[in-house]
Amino acid sequence: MSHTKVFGRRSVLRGGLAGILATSTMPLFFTRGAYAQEFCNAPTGDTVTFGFNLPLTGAYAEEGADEQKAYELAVKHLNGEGDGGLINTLKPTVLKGNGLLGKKVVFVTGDTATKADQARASATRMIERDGAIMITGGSSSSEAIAVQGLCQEMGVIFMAGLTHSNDTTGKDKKRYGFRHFFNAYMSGIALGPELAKAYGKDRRAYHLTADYTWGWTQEESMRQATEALGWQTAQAVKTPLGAGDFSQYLTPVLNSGADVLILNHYGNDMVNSLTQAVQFGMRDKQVNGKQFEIVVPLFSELMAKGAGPAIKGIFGTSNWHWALPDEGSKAFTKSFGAEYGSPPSQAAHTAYVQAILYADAVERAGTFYPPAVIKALEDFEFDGAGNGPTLYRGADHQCFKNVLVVRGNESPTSQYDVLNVVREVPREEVTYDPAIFGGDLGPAEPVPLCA
Amino acid sequence: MGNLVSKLSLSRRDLLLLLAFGAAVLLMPLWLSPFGAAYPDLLQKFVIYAIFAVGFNLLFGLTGYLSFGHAAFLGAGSYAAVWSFKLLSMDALPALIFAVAISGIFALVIGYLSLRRSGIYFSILTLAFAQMSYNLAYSVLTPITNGETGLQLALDDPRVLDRALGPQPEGLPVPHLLGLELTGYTGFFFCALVLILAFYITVKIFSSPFGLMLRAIKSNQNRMGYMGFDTKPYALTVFVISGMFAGLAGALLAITDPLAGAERMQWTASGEVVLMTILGGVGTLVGPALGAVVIKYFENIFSAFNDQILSNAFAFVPEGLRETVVAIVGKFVGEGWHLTLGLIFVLVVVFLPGGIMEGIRRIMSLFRRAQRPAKGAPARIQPAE
Amino acid sequence: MFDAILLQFLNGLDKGGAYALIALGLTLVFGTLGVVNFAHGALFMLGAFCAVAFRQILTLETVTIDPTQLNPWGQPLEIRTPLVQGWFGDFGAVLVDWSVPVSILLAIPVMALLGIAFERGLIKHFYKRPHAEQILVTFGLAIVLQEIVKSVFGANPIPQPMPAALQGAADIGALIGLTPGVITYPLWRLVYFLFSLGIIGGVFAFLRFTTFGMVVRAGMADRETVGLLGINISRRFTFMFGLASVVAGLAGVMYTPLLPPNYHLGMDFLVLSFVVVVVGGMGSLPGAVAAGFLLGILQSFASMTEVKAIVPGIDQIIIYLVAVVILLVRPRGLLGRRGVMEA
Amino acid sequence: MTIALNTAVTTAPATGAAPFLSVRDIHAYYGESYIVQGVSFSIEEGEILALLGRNGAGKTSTMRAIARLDNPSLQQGEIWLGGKPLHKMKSHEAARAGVQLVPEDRRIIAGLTVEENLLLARVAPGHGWSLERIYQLFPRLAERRRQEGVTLSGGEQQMLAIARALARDLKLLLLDEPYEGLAPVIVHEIEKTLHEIRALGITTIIVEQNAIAALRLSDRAVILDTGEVAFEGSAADVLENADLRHEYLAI
Repeated sequence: MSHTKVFGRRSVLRGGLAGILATSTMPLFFTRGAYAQEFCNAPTGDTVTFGFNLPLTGAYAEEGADEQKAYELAVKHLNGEGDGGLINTLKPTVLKGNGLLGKKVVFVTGDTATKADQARASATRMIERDGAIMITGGSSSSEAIAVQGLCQEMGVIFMAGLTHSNDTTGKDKKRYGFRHFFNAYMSGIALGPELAKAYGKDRRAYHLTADYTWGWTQEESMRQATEALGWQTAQAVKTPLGAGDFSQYLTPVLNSGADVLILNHYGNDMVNSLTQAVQFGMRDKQVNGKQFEIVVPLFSELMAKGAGPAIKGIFGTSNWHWALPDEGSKAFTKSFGAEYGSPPSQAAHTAYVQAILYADAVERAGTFYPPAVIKALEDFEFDGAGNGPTLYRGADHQCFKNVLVVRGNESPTSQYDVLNVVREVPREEVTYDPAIFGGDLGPAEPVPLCA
Repeated sequence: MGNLVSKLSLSRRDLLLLLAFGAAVLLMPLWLSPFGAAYPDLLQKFVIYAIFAVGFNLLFGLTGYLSFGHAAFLGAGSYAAVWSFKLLSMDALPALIFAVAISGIFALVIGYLSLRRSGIYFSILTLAFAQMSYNLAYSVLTPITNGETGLQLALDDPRVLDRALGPQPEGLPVPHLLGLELTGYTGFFFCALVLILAFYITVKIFSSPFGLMLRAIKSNQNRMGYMGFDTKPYALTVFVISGMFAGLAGALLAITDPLAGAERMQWTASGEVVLMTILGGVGTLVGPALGAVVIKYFENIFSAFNDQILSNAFAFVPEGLRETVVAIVGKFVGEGWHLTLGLIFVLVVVFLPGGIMEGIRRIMSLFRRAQRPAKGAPARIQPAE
Repeated sequence: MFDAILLQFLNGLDKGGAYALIALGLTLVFGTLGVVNFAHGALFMLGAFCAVAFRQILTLETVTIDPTQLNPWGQPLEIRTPLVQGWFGDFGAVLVDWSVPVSILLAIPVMALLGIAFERGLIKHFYKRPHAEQILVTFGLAIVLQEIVKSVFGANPIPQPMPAALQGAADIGALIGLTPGVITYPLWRLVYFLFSLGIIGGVFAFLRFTTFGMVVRAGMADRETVGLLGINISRRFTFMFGLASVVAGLAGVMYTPLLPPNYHLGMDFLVLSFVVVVVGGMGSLPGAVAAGFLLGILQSFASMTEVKAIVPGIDQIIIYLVAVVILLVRPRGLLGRRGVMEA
Repeated sequence: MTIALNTAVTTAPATGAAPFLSVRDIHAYYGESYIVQGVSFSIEEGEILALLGRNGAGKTSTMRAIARLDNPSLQQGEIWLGGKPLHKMKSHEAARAGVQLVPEDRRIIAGLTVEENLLLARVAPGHGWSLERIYQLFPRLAERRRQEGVTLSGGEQQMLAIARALARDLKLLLLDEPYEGLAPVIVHEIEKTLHEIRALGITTIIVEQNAIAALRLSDRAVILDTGEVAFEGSAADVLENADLRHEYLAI
């Protein structure tokens, strides 16, 4: 048994198990000491606990599992184990692989079940019980928004994992929440011109949209982008998250007069709706004298793998891809591949980078005090983490970096070689004015005291 | 003591039970500490779900009507409470009143329709209503429920009453009771007091003529006999009371964490309260609360075990064997805790249909018999009902 | 508009087929054993995982590491050779391609054994217990089964490809003389519909034309009298539980190409299938089948944009709405006999 | 006339050997309701016994207990049939031992034709009359063999129920209210059938509201009152004793 992962001294789990096994009254070693700390979960011992809030079950479970791998790798690298990964390529950085402010980084995990309510309960547990200093993870925007709200109330920094809704750093942005991942709006800007190039400017689009915050903003952004090209929108239909069988929503597409189907789905939903659409023969159809096309604005290699041959030739966008040639991407892919035997997904990448960026900000701030860490993250400009030079914009806590337009590989050479990067859209093109989405970050201080 | 008995108009036995229950609840932070369960979020969950289960038991335990849709009332209560926070005030009292009223009305409508049938048809009717509520909350009612994301507070909420009373502090406000912030342990103690009050009401209902009438409905159903009066108004009344308890629990969930999600209404959530009640002991006073604590404890503590913790726990096992032991045990904890729950559940239904309370009763009767063999006939043990 | 309606109708058929098959098994168990089986959805799920397991066995690979070559992320290249294909050559490849239908051969004995084991080991003890306790114990069983599957196969859905020959869509429109390409319908969905008809027909023929079937029909109608005639009905009911679980399992096997199975599949179908059974009339086999197709088609129509424009959200609640109306207006369901659990 | 019938077939000496059917102190419950409270009686082979009593006296429950149905549950007592312990059997085992109950509501099985109803009786081991013989006795059933059993008239259903019992290897026939709900003409017809069966010497217990009609068929009578045996004697005794009839049978 390798003891690479060590748990916090205050982890009461051991106490819990002992309590059950021995049913003896153990000393009351669970003391919070809440009154002594100046902010929530200020680390007092020789370790500091990260809380990884992951969808290990539910519609986005596959992403969650990959994120977990990435987080565990990040903790290793922060503690100076393994090959160091991005710590070697991140510029600038003060990380040295000796833990965080001299403390060893440990972690706890929780299952969000891809549900906002559970994500919040799980985050609360990690903050209150396990003393997590920072929460990160999630792969649904509703989870991210719910947990971000909680973290703001608790005064704990939230480093969002996979969340693509405009709302996360728009209408629902929070001072304590940060997002490295790109968003639907950027997808629209990046994807639009490529679609026009490939499919022309006279198209009628039919949207199927996952019925929650991410789906709505993605649909809105895609409509904006495609209508700006001159496309028409035939119909936009909302589908429940995790519907499984989408056939009843797909059949109306066939005779709607639309010649493009835009699937604003993610995870298993996208795998199901795309393969089912292909089963309906949509990609062999001719409508309005044009070849019928399917577009998946956001997709990842995990989904592409799941969808199998159905993904071939399909356009979409990604935050990152393991085959990118820059130093950071290469270093991360190499250490992830060495550890787990497969290349990392974009979810893994964003999770890993978020953990490293948080650690770096703590080191630069010289304290775990959240307002200071927030200040260190805001408007931080860095490079070497993949996607070229990147800015953590202070106005909305959104990262700005290159966005990838990808396309399903027609002739994959391995089961991981499923996407081709069509174009790396430069950061300048996808940068927008933070005012367009409204929202209010709220204050950093006074720091709320959790329990 | 006698004075108190008359004031609360409880029998001596019920009063002792109430006092013991109250003490046990209020002292949870102490006695749950060795079990690693004494942190506010979990303690709050314990008492809130205990209210839910105690209320559910009023219906199921007394009348035998198995509702598979009680989560709808919990969800309605949560939404109502959050809306009260958003529109009126962050004070807990209006939220509670609003939530109980809304869930009561909701229960009245669903109960009125569902109680036209009994047996499994009643179960399926309640299930269908709850699933409809859930699906609608998820989709077309998004303006009210905020769909998948869940209803949350926002900085620009109107909060008319609060704003009328003075300027608001920066940042998101926290639910409070007349100025006392209901987070952490304060939140727990507030919920605990509500639970004790709910328990008091339950004790009263159990021992009242109304309670007897409800039990008559149950035996009526079972024996296929008939009574000389219309039982429906009684069943409906207890259905509404039970729905209000659920709404109360939902409101408290929102008070301790101001977010309301549609999942709270899903049928699995309804199934959970059934599990709690059965596990603890249907028809007993304390059982459902106990069942709620046990299940929430498993969910929170068992589910967080992972291989590292296990291998620490089994450090005494020799190295070679340890990984096997950890692998096997690991199937039952952590992500596998549902497996444990399912197994326990099957075992309880098969061998101990009266739940934990019946187990306690059996153990106690064994114990008493061993202690007083001279008395001949087994002593009739009154469980802590 | 006609196209649209026809398409939605067609689309309701395969879904309806799945509902009908699940409800059929549920009704067989309820009608014969009088048990309300909340674990029936789990049997559907287990069937689906028979297909998964079969494919996993077929695609077992030997892994050799070639240190001279590197994969794209800089690790030594692994060379994988599928075992079955190695042994059987082309036939192995065909077998892998057709793994889903072929896995029926595995699913029949496995599901029958499982069903009989559950009945003898657990359900048998609950015949005389109240329905509430039957619901609870089978619900517990369902949780246990799905968690076992989760711990073996993981939480993620595992896509099962359909045979390459059946991957396309059938041009139903052209067949009935409409413009080609207007009404296309995935071949596998058509296969599923026909398959469900076949199974339903088989079960009905078995009940109709065999002595065993006659006894079972008699037992469903009046178990006490059948006992009075010297027949040990409970042994035959054990067989019926096995049959019901085979029916549910096969429904699950064939559904895998339409919906990648995950451990939670059973629970997703459970509530629905109970609604179907209730709408059809508890204990009525033709009712279960009719209601299965009816609800599948209704659900399909409720998703039409035109319908949703009139009643927003109807696609989300149609099934439950129908159930509520039926229960309130005609509690014995469409084809149920009077007095079966009626109250 | 009635008395003459009574002695006609009395055979079987009670010569110290164990009686053919012996019911010994049986107690049976419906749920928690205590219905049969210690009933004992016995019958010799070939004898016909009328089991009489008011509504709720426990007649049907006693018959059902002998046929070993689950309800009422037999909680105490023994039932011996020709040396076989019926009380240890389940209903299908009792049926294979030769017990046939013709229930008061006939219990013709819905969804099965007349012939299937009869065939059903020939599934388990222990066959009695062939179909041909049954159809000879009941030509009406032969005419309607393809018709669904429950669509028959009340009298025909009663015939079918009796025929079903005859299709089994029959040692003890339990007739529960054979005339109930039938028009007088039909009652007469069934009565004729029963007399024919009587001539075959099948041991029978008959429960009937129409006590006079039952007694005309029977050798002996047992009267139950609130779950206990109130009287036991010859059928003639009951027919002649108006006080007895008045007290226990309200006729």
